Amino acid sequence: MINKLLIIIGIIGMLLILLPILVNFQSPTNLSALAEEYVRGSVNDLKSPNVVTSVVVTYRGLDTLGEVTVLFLATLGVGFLLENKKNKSTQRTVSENIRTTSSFLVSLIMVLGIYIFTHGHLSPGGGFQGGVVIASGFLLLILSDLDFKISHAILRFVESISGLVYVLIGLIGLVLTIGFLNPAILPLGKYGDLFSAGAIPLIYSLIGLKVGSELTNIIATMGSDRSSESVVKEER
Amino acid sequence: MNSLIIIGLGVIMIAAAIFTIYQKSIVSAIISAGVISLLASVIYLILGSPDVAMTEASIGSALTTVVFLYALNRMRKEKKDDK
Amino acid sequence: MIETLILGFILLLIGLYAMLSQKNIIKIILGFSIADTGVHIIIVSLGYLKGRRAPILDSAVDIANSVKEVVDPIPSALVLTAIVIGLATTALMLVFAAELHKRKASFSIDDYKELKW
Amino acid sequence: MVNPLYLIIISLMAGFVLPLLDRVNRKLSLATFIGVLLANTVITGFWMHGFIQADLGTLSFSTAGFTAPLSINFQLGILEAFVLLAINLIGLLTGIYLLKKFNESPLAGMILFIMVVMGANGLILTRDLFNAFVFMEILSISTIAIITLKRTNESLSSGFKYMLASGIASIFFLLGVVFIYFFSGSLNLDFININFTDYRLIAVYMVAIALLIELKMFPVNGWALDVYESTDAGVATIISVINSTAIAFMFYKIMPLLPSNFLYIFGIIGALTYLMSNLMGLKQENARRLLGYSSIGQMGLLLASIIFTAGLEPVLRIMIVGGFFLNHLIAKTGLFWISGLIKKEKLKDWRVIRSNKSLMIMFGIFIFALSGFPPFAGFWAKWEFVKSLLAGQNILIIALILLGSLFEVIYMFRWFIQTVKGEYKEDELSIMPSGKVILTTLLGTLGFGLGILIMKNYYGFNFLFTLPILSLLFIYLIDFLPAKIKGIMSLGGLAYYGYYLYTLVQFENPIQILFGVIFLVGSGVNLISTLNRSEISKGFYGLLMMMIFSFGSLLIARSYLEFFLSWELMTIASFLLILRGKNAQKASLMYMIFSIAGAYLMMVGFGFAPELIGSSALITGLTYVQLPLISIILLALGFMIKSGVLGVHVWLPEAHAEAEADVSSFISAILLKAGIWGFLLVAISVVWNAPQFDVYYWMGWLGVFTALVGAFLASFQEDAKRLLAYSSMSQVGYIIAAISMLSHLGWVSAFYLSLNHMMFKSALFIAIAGVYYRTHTRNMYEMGGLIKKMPLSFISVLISIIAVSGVPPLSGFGSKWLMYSSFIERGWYLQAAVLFFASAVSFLYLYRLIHTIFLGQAKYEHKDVKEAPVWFIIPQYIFIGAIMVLSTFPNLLIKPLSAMASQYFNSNIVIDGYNVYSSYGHWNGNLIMLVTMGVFIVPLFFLILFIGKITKVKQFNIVYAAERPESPQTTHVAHNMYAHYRKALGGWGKPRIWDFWHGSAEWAHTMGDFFRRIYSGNGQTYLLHIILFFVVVFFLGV
Repeated sequence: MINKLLIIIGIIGMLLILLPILVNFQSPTNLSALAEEYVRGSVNDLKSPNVVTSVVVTYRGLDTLGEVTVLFLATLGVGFLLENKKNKSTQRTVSENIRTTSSFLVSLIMVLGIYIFTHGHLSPGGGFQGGVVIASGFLLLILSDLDFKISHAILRFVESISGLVYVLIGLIGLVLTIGFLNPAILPLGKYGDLFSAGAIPLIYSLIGLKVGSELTNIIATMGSDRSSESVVKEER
Repeated sequence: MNSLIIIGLGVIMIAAAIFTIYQKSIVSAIISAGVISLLASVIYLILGSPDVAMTEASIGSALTTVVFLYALNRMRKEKKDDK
Repeated sequence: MIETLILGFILLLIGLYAMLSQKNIIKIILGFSIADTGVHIIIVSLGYLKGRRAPILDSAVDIANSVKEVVDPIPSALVLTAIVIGLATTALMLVFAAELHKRKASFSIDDYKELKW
Repeated sequence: MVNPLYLIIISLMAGFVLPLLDRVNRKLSLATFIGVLLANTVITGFWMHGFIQADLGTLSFSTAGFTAPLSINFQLGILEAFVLLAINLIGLLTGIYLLKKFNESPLAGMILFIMVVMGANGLILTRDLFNAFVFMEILSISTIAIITLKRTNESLSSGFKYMLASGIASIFFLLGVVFIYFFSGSLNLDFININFTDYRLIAVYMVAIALLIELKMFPVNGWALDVYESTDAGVATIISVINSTAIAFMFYKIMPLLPSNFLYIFGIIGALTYLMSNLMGLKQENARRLLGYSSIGQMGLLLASIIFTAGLEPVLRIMIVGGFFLNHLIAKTGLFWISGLIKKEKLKDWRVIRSNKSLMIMFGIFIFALSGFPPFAGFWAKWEFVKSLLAGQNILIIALILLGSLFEVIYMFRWFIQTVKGEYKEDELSIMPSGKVILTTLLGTLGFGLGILIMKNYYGFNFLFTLPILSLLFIYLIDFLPAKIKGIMSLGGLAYYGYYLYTLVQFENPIQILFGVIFLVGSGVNLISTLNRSEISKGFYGLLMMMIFSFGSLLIARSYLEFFLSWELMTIASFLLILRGKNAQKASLMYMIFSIAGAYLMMVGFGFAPELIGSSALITGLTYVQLPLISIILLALGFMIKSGVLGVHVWLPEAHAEAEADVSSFISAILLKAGIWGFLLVAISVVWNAPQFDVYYWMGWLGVFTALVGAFLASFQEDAKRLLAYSSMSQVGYIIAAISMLSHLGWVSAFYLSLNHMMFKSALFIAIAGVYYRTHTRNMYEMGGLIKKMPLSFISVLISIIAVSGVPPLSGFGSKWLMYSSFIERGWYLQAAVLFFASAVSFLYLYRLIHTIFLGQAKYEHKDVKEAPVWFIIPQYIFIGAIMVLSTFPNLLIKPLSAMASQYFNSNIVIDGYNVYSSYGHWNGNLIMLVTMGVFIVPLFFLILFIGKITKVKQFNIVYAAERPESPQTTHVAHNMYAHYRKALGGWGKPRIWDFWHGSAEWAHTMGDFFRRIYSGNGQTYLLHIILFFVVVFFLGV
């Protein structure tokens, strides 16, 4: 009872603390100086129409690298905690129709995913969204095709290599002394083209691959069954 | 117009959030939490952030829900194994 | 936009309330997820400027005058990162929950207090 | 300068490539793992080197080819380099420590470890707030995941709790950061230039609270304790050291954004965390959890020091914060490592550590370091911190911190004593992996070396002040030699040291020479008794010489810090010496607690005192300094604790009784005088500048009652050493009272008694040591009739007790006579009367001492007892000889003493022998002496006349009536000898003071137990704590 009361007090207190922000909130009429620079710079310096992409991949590229790392860590953590020993098949069956349809769908989904992350600098979306789309394609495969086994080795390979190349691209910038993760290591190209904005599409593609493989890894790890024997063994 | 849409969406989202808390069935709760994310992505679109909208729709609503369901599935299965 | 800001705060508080009051560990994690969504909505609302459009400078935008036409790209960029991190956190929480459940077969957080004082 | 981005790049590349390498070969990935950590350390080491070589200011490194506000930038200054080097080094060492574990675990462990270090590095380097958020997430996610390296129910549930707490913290942090951007238009710390007032406050508040949660502040830290308790030792190390440090550094970075009233509150929270976690630690029995409490406490201290040193000059600030940081870093890493080696949960099971000598020494080093003893970094930091807090009038913070520190000392030393003295069974012995032991030893040595480095380089201490430590180390090296050789070497060293000190101080102040005689000559003679040790006596001489050299340093200390340093070194040495006693666990713990409490009082007292100018010894320097009243009271109290004044004397009988026989005489005769020396120093400042007679009037009374109560208590003891201990307390009471008179004659008598007491109490303790050596008992009723067996000891005891009691013609008469004269001259008649009564009481115990031990019926079991060994006899007779000489030629001593006192008092009193001439008339001591002697001589003649008529009975010729009682000795008159007096005292005979301290200890433990109940173990409760903390602190601040 006291507990409930304290919870209510806590939440109301939070509300009281946050309220002044709402009361004093004024929707800004102008961009902040920093945002203006980003908007201008995205066009002039990076030749990337999608300002958000410019910010994510270039200006705040270190954040994005960190973000990829967080996801990587989560993948590791999930794998570390679950430590799958072997997969046990379940008694579910899937009709042949679904299997065929889904394999057709999967190829479409994959193409979509790749499209999203290669066009990250031109249109909404990018590596993360594309990566998720690819992961969802694999998810569909896992759900529909029981015999489908994702090779963790391949996933890990893709994950590692894309991550490594991502860091290496950054490193090239550092070695060329133009800055870590500077996309200008590749020609900036013509504004609005697919192959423009320097290394942004490349980086976003790598992010897409990495995120896709990481998420697939998470799903595959969590979805796979644990053999009940191992549970019994550990409890002893 | 936008305000009206947002208020409408907001009411649904808050209702879904409350539903998530008080729903006995965990699966329904997970789904309704996914709905919140999905509606949030609509809001992002209205707020001029299509990138965020895409991300929220794919990660926040779809993937998170899948992960939740998988985790739940794992737990349920173990319960069965125990019995 | 103030409406979405309010919505974000409400979701945040509902999420926190769920984390504090629900005994089921899955629901606690759901609470976190809702609170996280609330935070994301708050961030995006802060970057919104009335009547402006997405910061994608394609042919529909007057590039020379772009700073007067688009919303703030920074909060969007931050939220992108935050969403992915949120997913990572949620996934890890769920795995912990699953592993805990494996050992005690209980969903209640009250059953996991071996260590105290 | 290497771009700091490489720290991140190397770690990330390794993280990404390790899964591939591991498929090839595990060895390869282990090598990569260590390689990365090594590279980090080397890079940061180069930075540190570079910054020390040249003043490079702070360097900024931006990314993506754009400058700071546009892109994320890293900042590298000497501070960053220092912290990074420290944590990367610990990362490397802990990586090596965990290598075996990682080899057996899945690869993820290694990658997660690298990522923890990388997250910490990034968090320290980045100047961008959102980037800090990302690194914080990297840090916490990798930390949480690596907690499960040890897979138990406990570690999983604690990891989950951590996850929930850090989830909420990251929500706060993220929201705060975004609001900061919204209000200020920037995310970069260098470009945020608005004040976060009124409704904007919430932005920075959220960020700060998130950091406080991650820093595990009280009360939002329940989850952290669970984590420390349940996870692997190596992982606990990195959480306690690397993770926490990075977050604390982040807090330091956002400090400029916080309004001052909130900073103050956060500082109090830090200090409160230190206090509370140490208080709660009192009740802890699980070693790992205890370390957790201590870790959290140290983080609180670190936070408080970061906040409250904000206004200081950078070097001093680094001294304080860096000192606490390094101290925590090394001590806690070491203790966690040892906990991983011991593999025992319960504190008392740690005694198996005794099977590994070097590990045990390291354990001691870490405990002493953590408790803030010199020469470790924490000592200097605490000293400077208290000083700077006093300058800022932050009394509350000092109280919180010192109280917390006292609690920490209590549980740490209780643990240490339990461990070092606890009996262990052979089958409990465990073989420790030698690699890890070497690693731990390396770390301990590093901590020790760092402390010495600060001592030599920052403070530039004279060689003499490092001598105590050096002598300990040196004698430890030659410890394999037989005790006699070491003893003679010590004696030789001491003789030279004494001579050297004499040449140093001979023209400064004669009082120094007097106390030099007490401290050094007294020690030298006492040292002879230790030559009786036939075994190797490992460690004994090192500690003894450390103590003696610290006495010497006390004499010549020129600044408060030199004095305090020597004082603490003396405390360490004497504590360890007492601990050597067979059953000295309780005694040594009490000694330590009281010493520390006294030391803290002194520390604050010194902090209030005005700085000294000049380079002369304190005794001269203090003459020109006017101590404020608060300083006088605190310092006097601190010194009185060491002298065992009534109220704080409870440690004294225990320590005297339980110390080894030849150590007790050092403690009583010399160590107590160190307290007197300090007390005198304070009085000197008072006399010259502004007589605070009011305070000293009451201190005089305190001394008087100490003398009285000590005498009574001594009379009721069965244990000879305890009797002598209380007798010492009583005598110290006289000295304190005499000094408190602040008069010429009073001081002369105080000096006289100090020297006298040193001699006769040494002789008595050594005599009793000889008796104990032969009879193996300290209970006096178990002895008797030893006069025939040990005549030499008897004579020395006889002469000593005559000297104590003040019966003419021996020197004791002089001291008593001068004492009463001074009291009367000063007008303290009532005090004189009470003291006179105390003297009468002292006859009771002195009679008991000589009667029950040497006279009367000999015990059958002592029929083969021989005279005490010659090594005990020699020093006794040196002292007796000295007493005799001084008794015969009183002017030899009294003249110089009078000269010493007249430096401070314009007195028209002239002393000649025992005659005191003043303007009021004169006291004729010689006459009184003759009369008193007559009183004694008449019965003596009477005895001699009738002695022939006494029937001689053989000592063992006794016929027991009826049956032999169960415990025959207790029926003897010597047992409970003065029971009737005790009865007469009624309620006053109860050990009230003892009960008081006991009750206080009990109360503290109960409070600790009460407060720790908030850590219910439920993760959700911890979340509630966080939310309420967030709300309450906010409203407190607004």
